[in-house]
Order: sequence, then structure tokens, then C-alpha cells
Amino acid sequence: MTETTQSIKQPGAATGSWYEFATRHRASIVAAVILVFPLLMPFTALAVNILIYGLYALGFNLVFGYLGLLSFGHAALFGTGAYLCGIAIVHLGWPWYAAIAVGVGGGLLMALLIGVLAIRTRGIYFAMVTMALSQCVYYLFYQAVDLTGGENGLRGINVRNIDLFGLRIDFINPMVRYYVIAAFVIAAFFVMSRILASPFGAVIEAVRENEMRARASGYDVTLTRLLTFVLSGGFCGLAGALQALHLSIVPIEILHYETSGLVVMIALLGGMGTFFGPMVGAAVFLVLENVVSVWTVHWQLIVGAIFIACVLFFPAGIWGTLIARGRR
Amino acid sequence: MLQISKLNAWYGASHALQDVSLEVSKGEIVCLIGRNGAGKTTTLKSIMGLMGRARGSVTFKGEELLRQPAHVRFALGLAYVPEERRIVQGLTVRENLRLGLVASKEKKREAELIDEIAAIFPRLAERMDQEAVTMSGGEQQMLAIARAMIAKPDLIMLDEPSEGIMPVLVDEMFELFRSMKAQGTTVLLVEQNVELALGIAERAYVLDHGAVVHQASAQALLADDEIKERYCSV
Amino acid sequence: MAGLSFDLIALQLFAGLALGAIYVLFAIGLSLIFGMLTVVNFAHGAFYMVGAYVGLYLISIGGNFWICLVAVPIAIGLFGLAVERVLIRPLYGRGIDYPLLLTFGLSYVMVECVRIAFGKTGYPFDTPEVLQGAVDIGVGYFPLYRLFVIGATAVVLLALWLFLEKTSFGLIIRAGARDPQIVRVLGVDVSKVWLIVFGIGTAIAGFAGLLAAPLQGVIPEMGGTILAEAFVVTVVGGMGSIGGAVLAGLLVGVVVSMTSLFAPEMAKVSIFALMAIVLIVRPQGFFGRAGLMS
Amino acid sequence: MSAAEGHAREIILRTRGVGKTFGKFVALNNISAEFSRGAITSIIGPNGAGKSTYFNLLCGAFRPTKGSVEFEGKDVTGLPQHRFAHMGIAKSFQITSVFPQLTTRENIRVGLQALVSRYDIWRPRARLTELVERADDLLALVGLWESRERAAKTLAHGEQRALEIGMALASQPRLLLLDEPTAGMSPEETRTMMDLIVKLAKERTVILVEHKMKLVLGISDRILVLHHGELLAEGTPQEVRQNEAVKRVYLGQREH
Amino acid sequence: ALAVSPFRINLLQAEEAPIKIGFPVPLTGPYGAEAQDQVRAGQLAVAQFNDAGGLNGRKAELVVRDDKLNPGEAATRTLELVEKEKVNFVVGSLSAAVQLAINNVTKERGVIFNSISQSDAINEAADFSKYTFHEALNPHMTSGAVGRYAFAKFGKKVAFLTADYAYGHEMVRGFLEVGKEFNVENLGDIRHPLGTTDFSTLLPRLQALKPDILCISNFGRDQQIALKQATDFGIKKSIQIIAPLLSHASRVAAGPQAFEGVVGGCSFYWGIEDKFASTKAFNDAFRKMYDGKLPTDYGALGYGGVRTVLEAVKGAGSVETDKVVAALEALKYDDYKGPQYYRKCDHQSVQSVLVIKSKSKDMRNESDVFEVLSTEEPNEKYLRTCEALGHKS
Ligand SMILES: Nc1ncnc2c1ncn2[C@@H]1O[C@H](COP(=O)(O)OP(=O)(O)OP(=O)(O)O)[C@@H](O)[C@H]1O
Ligand SMILES: Nc1ncnc2c1ncn2[C@@H]1O[C@H](COP(=O)(O)OP(=O)(O)OP(=O)(O)O)[C@@H](O)[C@H]1O
Ligand SMILES: [Mg+2]
Ligand SMILES: [Mg+2]
Repeated sequence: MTETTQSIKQPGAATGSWYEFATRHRASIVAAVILVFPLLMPFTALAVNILIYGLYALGFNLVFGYLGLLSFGHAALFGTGAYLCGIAIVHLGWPWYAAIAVGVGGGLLMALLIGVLAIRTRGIYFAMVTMALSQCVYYLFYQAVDLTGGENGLRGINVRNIDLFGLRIDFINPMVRYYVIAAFVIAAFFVMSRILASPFGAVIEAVRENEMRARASGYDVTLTRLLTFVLSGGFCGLAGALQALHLSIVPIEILHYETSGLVVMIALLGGMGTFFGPMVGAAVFLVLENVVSVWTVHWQLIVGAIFIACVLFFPAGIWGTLIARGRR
Repeated sequence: MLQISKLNAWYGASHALQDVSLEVSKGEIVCLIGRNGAGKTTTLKSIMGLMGRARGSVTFKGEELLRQPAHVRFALGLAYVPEERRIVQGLTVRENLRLGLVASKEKKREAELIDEIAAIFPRLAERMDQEAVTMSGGEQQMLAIARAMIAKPDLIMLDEPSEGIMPVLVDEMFELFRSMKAQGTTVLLVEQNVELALGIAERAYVLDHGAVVHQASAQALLADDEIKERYCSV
Repeated sequence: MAGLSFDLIALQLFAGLALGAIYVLFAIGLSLIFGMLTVVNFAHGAFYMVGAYVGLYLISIGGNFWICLVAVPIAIGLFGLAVERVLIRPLYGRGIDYPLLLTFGLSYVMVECVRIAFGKTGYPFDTPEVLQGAVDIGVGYFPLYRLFVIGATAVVLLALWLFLEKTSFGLIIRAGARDPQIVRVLGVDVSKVWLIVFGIGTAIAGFAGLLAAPLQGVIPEMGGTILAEAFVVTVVGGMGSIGGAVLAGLLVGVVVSMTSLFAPEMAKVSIFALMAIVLIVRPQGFFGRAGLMS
Repeated sequence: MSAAEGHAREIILRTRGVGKTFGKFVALNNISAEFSRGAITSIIGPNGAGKSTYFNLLCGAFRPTKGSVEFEGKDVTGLPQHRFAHMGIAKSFQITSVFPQLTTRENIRVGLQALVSRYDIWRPRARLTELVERADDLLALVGLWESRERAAKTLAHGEQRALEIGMALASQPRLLLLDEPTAGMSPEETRTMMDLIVKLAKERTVILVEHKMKLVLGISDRILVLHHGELLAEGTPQEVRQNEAVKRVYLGQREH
Repeated sequence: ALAVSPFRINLLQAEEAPIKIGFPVPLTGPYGAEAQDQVRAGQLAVAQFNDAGGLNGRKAELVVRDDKLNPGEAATRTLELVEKEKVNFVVGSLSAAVQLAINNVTKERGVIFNSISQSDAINEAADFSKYTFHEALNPHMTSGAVGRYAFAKFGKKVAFLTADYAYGHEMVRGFLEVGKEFNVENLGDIRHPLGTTDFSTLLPRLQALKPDILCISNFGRDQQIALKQATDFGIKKSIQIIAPLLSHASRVAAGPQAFEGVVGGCSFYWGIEDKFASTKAFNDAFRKMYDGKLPTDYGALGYGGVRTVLEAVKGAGSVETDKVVAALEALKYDDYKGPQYYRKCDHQSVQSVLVIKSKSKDMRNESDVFEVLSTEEPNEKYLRTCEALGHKS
């Protein structure tokens, strides 16, 4: 939350702390970490999930952390991306890259639809309208059984091989799958980093800080909000599409409001409005859930307790707290 | 009545007040003046118990306040009108006034007291059921003062009450402070309109950079050319 | 549509009101806590569930339903006080996000603790003997217990309304939500008010859980479903507005029952569609005041 | 006012019979006025007279319920507010309104950026270095250069008021609306601000709402007096000061 | 045996990694109790296999994972089991969506999966995999057996209360198909969303239809609440309620009152031990391992699912996928409920269906909650035909 206040630094005003370094090279650092990441994780599929949820949370954070709107309907963006990608492959037989593009497009479009309807509301009401609309989306996909498989989920998004410049890559191989997906995630991080550092990034923050003043300064607040929401939809759509490719199924649960809630938790846990927070949050949350749930069936007790502890003792989220330390 | 000695206060790491000492006797009007950022508001906030970190001593009617929360200080007879008015959103003018009474002993005489205050501020009387934040800046300022006065505190602290108030009303308001004093209410006033303030005050303290740099009777200050040059008259 | 008669529609409406009653009861607690503390209490469902389990436990050690009606709200209310004091209080002033996260975690903990204590499978909860069976309400037979639920809800609402209107509590609550500092300056110990409000809110949640138990039995997950629906109710009514919660709760109940008549599989989504429409047309809900929480 | 004389009588802004009602309450009624380029016009009037409301109509924050607003010959009534800023109308808020978490400098920089780039999501904003330079110039102008790295919310009240004006200036307005710019400023700062306003008026049109009469009477070319939402009087400072009605409802008997 | 040096043990282990069976089931969530039973019984099957010497001394091991009843989680877990744990087989699942998700992963990677929850889709050609077997009943078989029993007995006018998802629809389809033989009259099918907690708005309408039989085609908590509230509304006074699938855990959770008089089907009930020696043996072994507890329907499936796979391993003398598939296809087994075998075209286990009724008195023990009304013997004619499922015959 506080990272943003200093996101524009005078050249030469840098203090040389690791934080400065990290901010300047954030995209490259993500790339480096992502490269060795699967080796540190209990299993590769989890590492892939972390990437995907991290990306999902990254997109969400644009709206939540930077624009200051709490959306409880991001599952609709994530899920639409996943379903459209899946449908493109299963029912249309399109190649994987086209399917990903369809997923991103679906995320953008769905964000536009929801955004146009919801963007006039504020605060908790925005959260609730987005949730309501995303429930309607859930219902829509649930009922379109022929396309989506309904409650049984969409199956058969099976991509065995990926042909790249004449090279045939085995997508079933977990490591290969990880790196292919990681490539997309890194690209998305790069784009996000550009957006945040762009003039528009400053507008987003200004609108969050004081809508009335932003308007008086000459910014179209509604359009800025909508545009940000739509951009967020693109990231979430991509995350959804990758999720569909990764699991080769799309469960209807992807559209459930719990999936919306999850991303809020991840963003808060990592540190809202921080660049790496969402990824850190996703990693901590999923690893925790994974490790603890293998260890005990009462994992919810432990996870819940850790949530409580995080809120009480790391109020800025894990990454947010680290940043605050690093800045000093 | 109010005695402050070696008061220090901080915003995070920045040391906003340094060893501020001052006192206000019963029935006095005392004025705090100083440039922007001098620490006037901070002083009032410390007295009211709104500063996170404050050290030193603040005694009111002989009781040490520094460890007490704000609501206890109110109960002892302190009232505070903050500089940004702090009119509560979503409440009407009447409700804002009622809010001034909920914790007071006079609560049972609510209707009566509201009428009383409305007589003092006729503009508020007209607007009783309007949503308070939609009132004009000056009207809001009146409401804030009325809300603090309604419970008849022993000492009232006003942070720039004349800000945004039209000249006729400023005159009336200062007249009001004078009559409050006559009725036994003590006033601690922060004011940029120094000439006027000194006109009704007994004594004044000059703050700069978080410390008291000067203190004297109002007449003496009014006579002081340097003070006049610096703090008076626009 | 075969079999659509006036009686059926009337009965259906009645069923909707009874259903709405539980929503109302659940939602006013939620709305109260939100309106006052700006805490989106994700653990409200868990309090509701614990209420049902406490009732279950009391009956198993020899109590009866009527004792539970008094004891459960007290027990859950006290529990709520403890939670506020220890967990929620440090979070005031940090926006709505942190309490939300904390109560989310808390609901996990509470549900899991109940699973450990009572097991994962649910239990039946018998309708108290005198309230069993159905009575003729003119348009058809209606379960007596559901009528009782409507009545109990009305009593709680009346008590709450008197409490808020006849004391200055309501005013303090509304002001405290927007600017606690100024309320403190005006002499009100806001923390104490918050504590009490949280206690009342959770007590009502526990009471609602107890009332719901004979309708559906008890399981550890019972708070989850109703939570989402109750959020709809609070939001449609206007966050923080008791009257709004009542109106919206009954409305939601009726909307559900009417969709059940014509397109039952849409019953659930109709709730959300209703909310979307209401908020798009009137962004602050029926009785919500614009500006709060924005 | 040599600049004003140069453009003598060129009208930059005109309102024709504008009115604004809130529910049944008429806050502003049938105000027709003209403002000439390069002049300082002050609007005075009792609290609640409708001055801020009038300002809000001029800067597009409110839409008039009646009448029209014309800026540089174009009818701008009902345009969205952000368009007003693009056209060169800026306003400072009576009740401080800044970006609290952002640094003082970023506050100004964002204001400046609105004219240069609003929807560019790709090129780094760090490249817009001249914005930072201009922001620093403005900060120096309003006396906040030393606080440039502080979050705006940590500024003292008077400093925030100064920032408020800096932000209005950041829009590089041809028409600057200042709603009680010196409220809450110490006399010393007020004097500085007054000098600044006079300086600013050399290049742009300024409309001012103020209650500090010495200031208003000293620097205004013309004064409008509002009362109960109506135009009560209009004229040079001298004329207004002599006006009995104005004395009665607003100035009081004290010598100003 | 204790005298074996640690060194040798290590060697042995290095040579013979255990046969790993991945076991994803929803340990947390509303079906945690059922899942726990599945695990218990699965462990029993493994223990029996190991006690009998394993595969030439090579032991088996169950790798249990919590799928949280979420297909996405299940797919991830299955990937973990296959890619990291390198399991030889997967057995598990408790819901249709989850089993289809697991199936999709195992199918693509050529891993044997024995599904132990109900679904019709898994039999169909689109989802069929030659590596997938279905030990559980499917809705068609269950509702068929219950329908044949009930329509003959309680009347011809039928109304439906159905959970609006594939499983519910499949059961209704099954009922209607059987209904054709009995010329039943369909008065209406009211569909409720999954996870409905209040049926009060639906029940008056059903009552107004005045059917002889009300088929409640849902499961778990939905079923418990629907039955409880139907009782409250006095529906049972004039209408016979049938449910395709009555689960042991649901009955225990909802109590006898709600289930009173309801007729339904199930794949296993411990009480048939009088009839089948295999059941008796299974019950006894289970009792012995878990202090006198009796296995439930879902437990039995966990047992059957693991046991058949291990039996096939033994038969094939290897864990090689193709050999085990062949062995499973050839398997004729009677492990816990009488004779069974996997049909060739869709790998559905052909087995008996029990028609049961909830009982509230004369209970012999706490697990004695049902009375078996009739048993429909295993017969392929009760299954949908291979052609109907889209398989090339
Ligand atoms: N919330 C805050 N965080 C950090 N510093 C603050 C905060 N509020 C005030 N300050 C600083 O503390 C010092 C004293 O501020 P204070 O508000 O007491 O001044 P003041 O005398 O009331 O000024 P003014 O006349 O402008 O109201 C100033 O330097 C100000 O910048
Ligand atoms: N949204 C609103 N709803 C109702 N009344 C309003 C609203 N906004 C303003 N008013 C009323 O309109 C009148 C004019 O308000 P305005 O803010 O323009 O006054 P002003 O001249 O700026 O006064 P001041 O000098 O005190 O700032 C006031 O009486 C105010 O209460
Ligand atoms: Mg101040
Ligand atoms: Mg004004």
C-alpha cells in the first residue's frame, strides 16, 4: 500500500538499499526467481499453480491495490479466460496459442461487461455488484452444459505437444509445462511493470487517492476505472487460460465466489498494492495449504490461524512488511 | 485550570512538539499563535488525547490527563473543535448536534439545549434536517463550534474557528467567545486572525517549530511591532 | 403451468417470508457489525454455526430448546465479545480489508474446531415437540415451527429497534462508523460501543443458527452458504441499515420463493441477479447512505 | 493591471442565468455574469450564499439546473468535469482535497501530467522528466519545495492549503478558480500567497472567493457579491465597500 | 524377523520400491466422513495384500491426498501423485466432477484409475479411457433398480425433486427409462440448485401435484435437508418418497426421523453379510482393524477399488500398465458383495444393487440403519448398452 507513494523517484535520489535495487529490476528478478522456483517446491504442478494464481492475483491487485476497488467478482474474469481457452481447444479444435489469445480476449471482454455495469458503485457496494454479476456468469456457464460440461466441468483440454518454430515440445512433461507457462507469466509481469510505471499508472493511483481531485485535475475517473478493470481482466483471463492448459480441465468451481475470495486473500496476504505481493501471497498460501493438508486433515485450522497471525502481526502483508523493513 | 509542562509529541519519528509548557487559568481566554506548521494543532490534539505518542504532563483541574483517553477528558469538561471541522458524514445537522450531547450529563435536556444553540446560530436552525456535509464551508464551521459548545464544557479549545467565516459572523463569533467567557467557560484559542484574537484574549503564546518562543499579555503583543509585522493584519 | 392456484401462490409467499425471516436475522447482525465497525464479518456464518452446535450440546446435556433460546445468544454474544476484544480491536482504522482477512481466517478456525469437537458429519436437530407439525393458515398447511421462526424474528427486531431508537446508541453507531475520533472527542468511549455492537451482532447470529438448526440439521459448513446470501441481503438493503436489512431479507425470501415457483433451478442465481439490478440502479442499496465506505 | 487593459473587455467566461437547486432548496438563482480575461474578480458573500456552488458550476463539478456557462465563446454547460480541466479551467478546493498518500511532488506531477498523458499505459513515466522539473518549480512557487518528498497527508493544514493551490496551478489554467485559498494560512503566508495571486493574474484570469476583506479589496479588479443565491451587488472594490446592503449582510460595521 | 540387519532392509527397499496407489479423496469438507471411510477400507485392502506377501514380496502402499471435493484441486493432486509420487495406480474420488477431472489427467498419461464414485459420464465414449475402471455403481443402475422396485409397488404417478446437475439429471433419466416399462405418469420435475438449504418454497408445489411417488434425486446434505423438510411439511403422510441413492453417512447425520420410510438404493450394506461370505469376511477384517467399526457403503467402494487393482497386479504378476489392464478386464471377483466383473466396453463393474429402506427401530447396533428390501442381481441388461454409450461394439 505504501510502495506506491515512492514509486516515482528522482534519478539520483536512490538510497541504494536492496529495495531500490529490487524495484528497479523487478521484472528481471521475477524472471530469475521463476527460473529456479520449481526446484524449491514440493512438486511441479504446485509450482505451476502458484505461477498461475500469482498471475491471477497480480491482475486482481491492479484493481484492488492500485486502483483501490475491492472486487469480489474476479473469478468471472479468471473463469471466463479458462473456459474460453478450453472451449476453443475442445470444441473448435484451435491450436493452443490461439486458445490462449481467446482466453485473454475473454477476460478483457468479461471485464468490460462487468465493469460497465459495476463501475459506478463504490466501496463495499462495488465488491457486492461484482460478486453478484460473477455469480450470474457462474450460472450462465453452469447451464451451458453442451459447451462447458456444467457441473461436471469441461474436460479434454489436452495439449500433448507444443510446436514452436518447428520444434516439438512435450507439454506433458511437467518441467517443460512449467517453463512454457512461466514464459507467459514473465511476459505478463513485464507488461504489468510497464503499466505501473507508465503515466497511466500514476493516474490509477491518483484516482484511488482522491477521485474528486483527480476529476478536477482533468482525469476521466470513470474511464480510468473501467480501463483499469479491463486491463486487470486481461491478466486474469491469461491466468485462467494457462490454468485450463495446465490442468487440462476447467471445473465450474473456477467461477465460484470462493475463487474470487481466494484472490483477495492472496493479495492481502502478500501485500496489496505491492508489485511482488501477489506472487508471494500465492506462494505462501498454496504451499502452506499443500504442506499442511498433507500433514493433517485439520489443515484449515492451521491455515486459519496463520491468517489471523498474519493480519495481526504483518498488517501490510508479507511482502509489504518486508518492503517496509527494506526501505528503512 | 489547565497546566501543561514539558509536553513533547511525535508523528512517527518526527518530533512535532518540544517541551511545550503553558497554562490557562479559569475564566481566561488564551490564544495560541504561530505560523503554519508551528505545532498549534498538535498542542491541542495532545491536550485532547489524540496524539499517538506524547510525553510530559497535562493537568486539568488538578488531574493528570496524559494517560487518559479522549472520552474521559471530555467527561472532565474539555471540548475541542478540530480544524477540519469534522462534521460527521451521513448525519443531519440535528444529529450532529445531538452527538455533542450523547455523553453529557445534560442529555435529558436535549431538545432544550438544541433550541438554545439554534438561537445562537440561526443559520443552523434553518438547516436542522439537512445532511450536514452538504452545508457551505462556513455553515459547517458553525456547526462544529455549536456541537462542542452544546454540552457546556468548562474549557473549550478552538482550532481556527474563524477560518472560512464571513466577516460579520467572525465579529459575532468573537463576541460569542467573550460572552462564553463571561459565563465562566474558559477558552483556548488557536487563531490566524491574530488581531481579532488578541482583541478578546488575556494572554497569548507564540509557537514556532514546535516550541513556545514567546509569551505575553495580549496588549503587550499587540503593541509589539515585530509580532505585529509577523503575525498580524492582512 | 399445471397446478398453479391462488392458494399455492399464497402459500409460496408465506414460505418466502419464513425463509426471509432467517435471512433477516442473520443479516441484521452482519449489517450492524458492518455499519458500525466497518468490519465485514466473514466469520458471521461461523458464529451462526457455533450457535447451532451450542444448542445441540446444551440439549445433549439435558437442556431443552427454550433454555437454548436464552442461553445460546448469551453464550455466542460473550464469545463475540472476546473475539472483538482480542482479535478485532487491534485492527480498527486499518480499512475494511484486514478485518475481512482476519474474520476469514477465524471462520476457518472455528469451523475446524467444531469439526474436531463434534466430528465432520452433521447431526439431526429435532424440532421441539410443541412446535412440530403443520397448521392450517387458511391457504394450506404450513409447518408450525416456521411460524415460530417468523414470530421470534419479529421479537428480536422489535427489541433491537427499541434499543437503537430509544437510546442514543443508534446515533453513536452511525457516527462512530464514519469518524470514530470525533465521537471520542465528544466523550463517547467508542471502543466500548464497538465491543457491545459486536457482541450483539454475534449473539443474533448465534440465535439465528439455533433457529435454523431444526430446519436443516447442523453441520460444520452450515454457515457458509447463508453467509453469501446474507451479504446480498445487507447490501440490497443498504449496508448498516437495520430497516434495509429487514426489507431486503423479506424481499429476497419472496423473490426466491417466487422464482422457485416458475423456474426453481434459478432460485439461487435470482438472489444475485436481484442484487446486481438493485445496485446498478441504486448503488447504495435501498436505505444505504451514499458515501459510506467509499 | 496592464495585462487586463491590454485585452480590455475581452470576455473569457460568461454565465447566463445559471441556477442550481438541491432538492427544493435553491442554492443559486439566475446568475448572469461576465468575467474579462486577465482580471482578478472576487466573489464575496455570506456563508452559504452559494459561492462554492457557483464555482462548482464554473469548473464542471455540478451541472447547472438552469442556464448556461460559456468559456472562451464555447458553450460548456454539462460537459464532464475532466473536460473543463483540459480546456484550461482549474479550481482549488475550499476544503482541502489532495492525494493524501502521494508525495507532495507527486501530487503536483500528477496534476501536470493530465495535460500531457492520460491513457498511455506503455512508455515509462520517468521519461517525462520535464514534468518533475515543472513540479519542482511549482513547489518552490507555493513554498513547499522542502516538503517535496513528504506524503501530502503529513503536511500541516496551512501547508496543505498551499499544495491545494499548487495543484490548481498544475493544470496550467487560463482560468483559475480559487476557493478561499488563504483559509487557514498564517498572515505571513497569506501575504506571500496574495503576492503570488497577483503575479499569477498577469498571465491568466483569476476568480477568487475569499472572506479576508483586506486581501480581497486590495487585489481585486472587480467584485461580485452573492447573497441567498442571488447576485446582490457588483462593482469595483470601492463601490462594493460603500454598498449599504453589502455592509449589512456581509461586512459588518468594522472598518475593512 | 527382527534380526534382519538394517543394511539389508535398505537394499531391499532400494530394489523394490513399494507399489504405490494414489488415493485422492475429499478428506475435508462435507464428505469428510465418507472419505475417511474410503481411506480406512483402502488401507485394509493394502494391508491384506501385504500380509499375503505382496507381489512376490513387494509391498503396496496407499498415498492418500485430500482433493477437497474440488476438481481443480483433484487434478493438481493427481498430477502430484503421477509426476512426483510416481504412483502406479490411482484409486479414489467421491464426486462425479472430481472423478472426471482425475480421469482426464490419468487418461492422458496412461495411468490406471479405478473410480469409486457414481457417474454416468465416465462410462460414455467421450470420457472413456482404456486405463479407467469404474468400481462404483452409476446413476443409471441405481435408479433403475430402485425404480423397478418402487413403481411396481407404490403407484404410477411420479413427481421429481432433482438437484440441478449432471448426477441429478442422470438419475432422473434412469428413472424415466425404467418408468416406460411401468407406464408411469411424470407429473413434473422440479429442479433445485445444488446446495439448497431450504426446500420450503418447493415442497408446497410438489404436494399440490399429488403424486404417488416423489423421487428425490440429490445427494448428501441436499438430500438430508430435503427429506427433513419434506417430513416437516407432512409430505410423507400421503406420498412415498424414494431416492436413488441413500448413503449411510447421510442417514446417520440426518437422523432416523427424516429418513423414516424412505426407499432407495445403494451398492453396499454391511447387513448382507448373512448372504455373502465375502461380505462377512470383509466386515470381520474391517471390524478387527478398526475396533469393531462396520464399513459403510463408501468404505466398501474404497476397499473394492484398491483390492481389485491389487488382485489384478497379482494376477498379472507385474505392475506394468497394459498387463494390469488386461488382468482387470479378465477379473471375475467376489470381494465384498457377491460376484462382480468389469464389462469390457466401458470398464463398468457389473454388480448387484441393493434396494433399502431406512429403519428406526429394532436396530442391532449403531450401524444398523437400513433394511434390505430386495437385491437386484448383477446383469448387463440393467446397464446402458455399449452402443448407447457410444462405444464401437
Ligand atoms: N499526520 C502527520 N504526520 C506527520 N507530520 C505531521 C502530521 N500532522 C502534522 N504534522 C507536522 O507536524 C508539524 C506541526 O503541525 P500542526 O498541524 O500542529 O501545525 P499548526 O501549527 O496547526 O499549523 P497550521 O496553522 O497550518 O494548521 C508540522 O510540521 C506538520 O507538517
Ligand atoms: N448537496 C447539497 N444539498 C443541499 N444543500 C446544499 C448542497 N450543497 C450546498 N448546499 C447548500 O447550498 C448553500 C450554498 O452553499 P455554498 O457551499 O455554495 O456556500 P458558500 O457561499 O460557498 O459559503 P461559505 O462561504 O460558507 O463557503 C448552502 O446553504 C448549502 O447548505
Ligand atoms: Mg493547525
Ligand atoms: Mg464555500
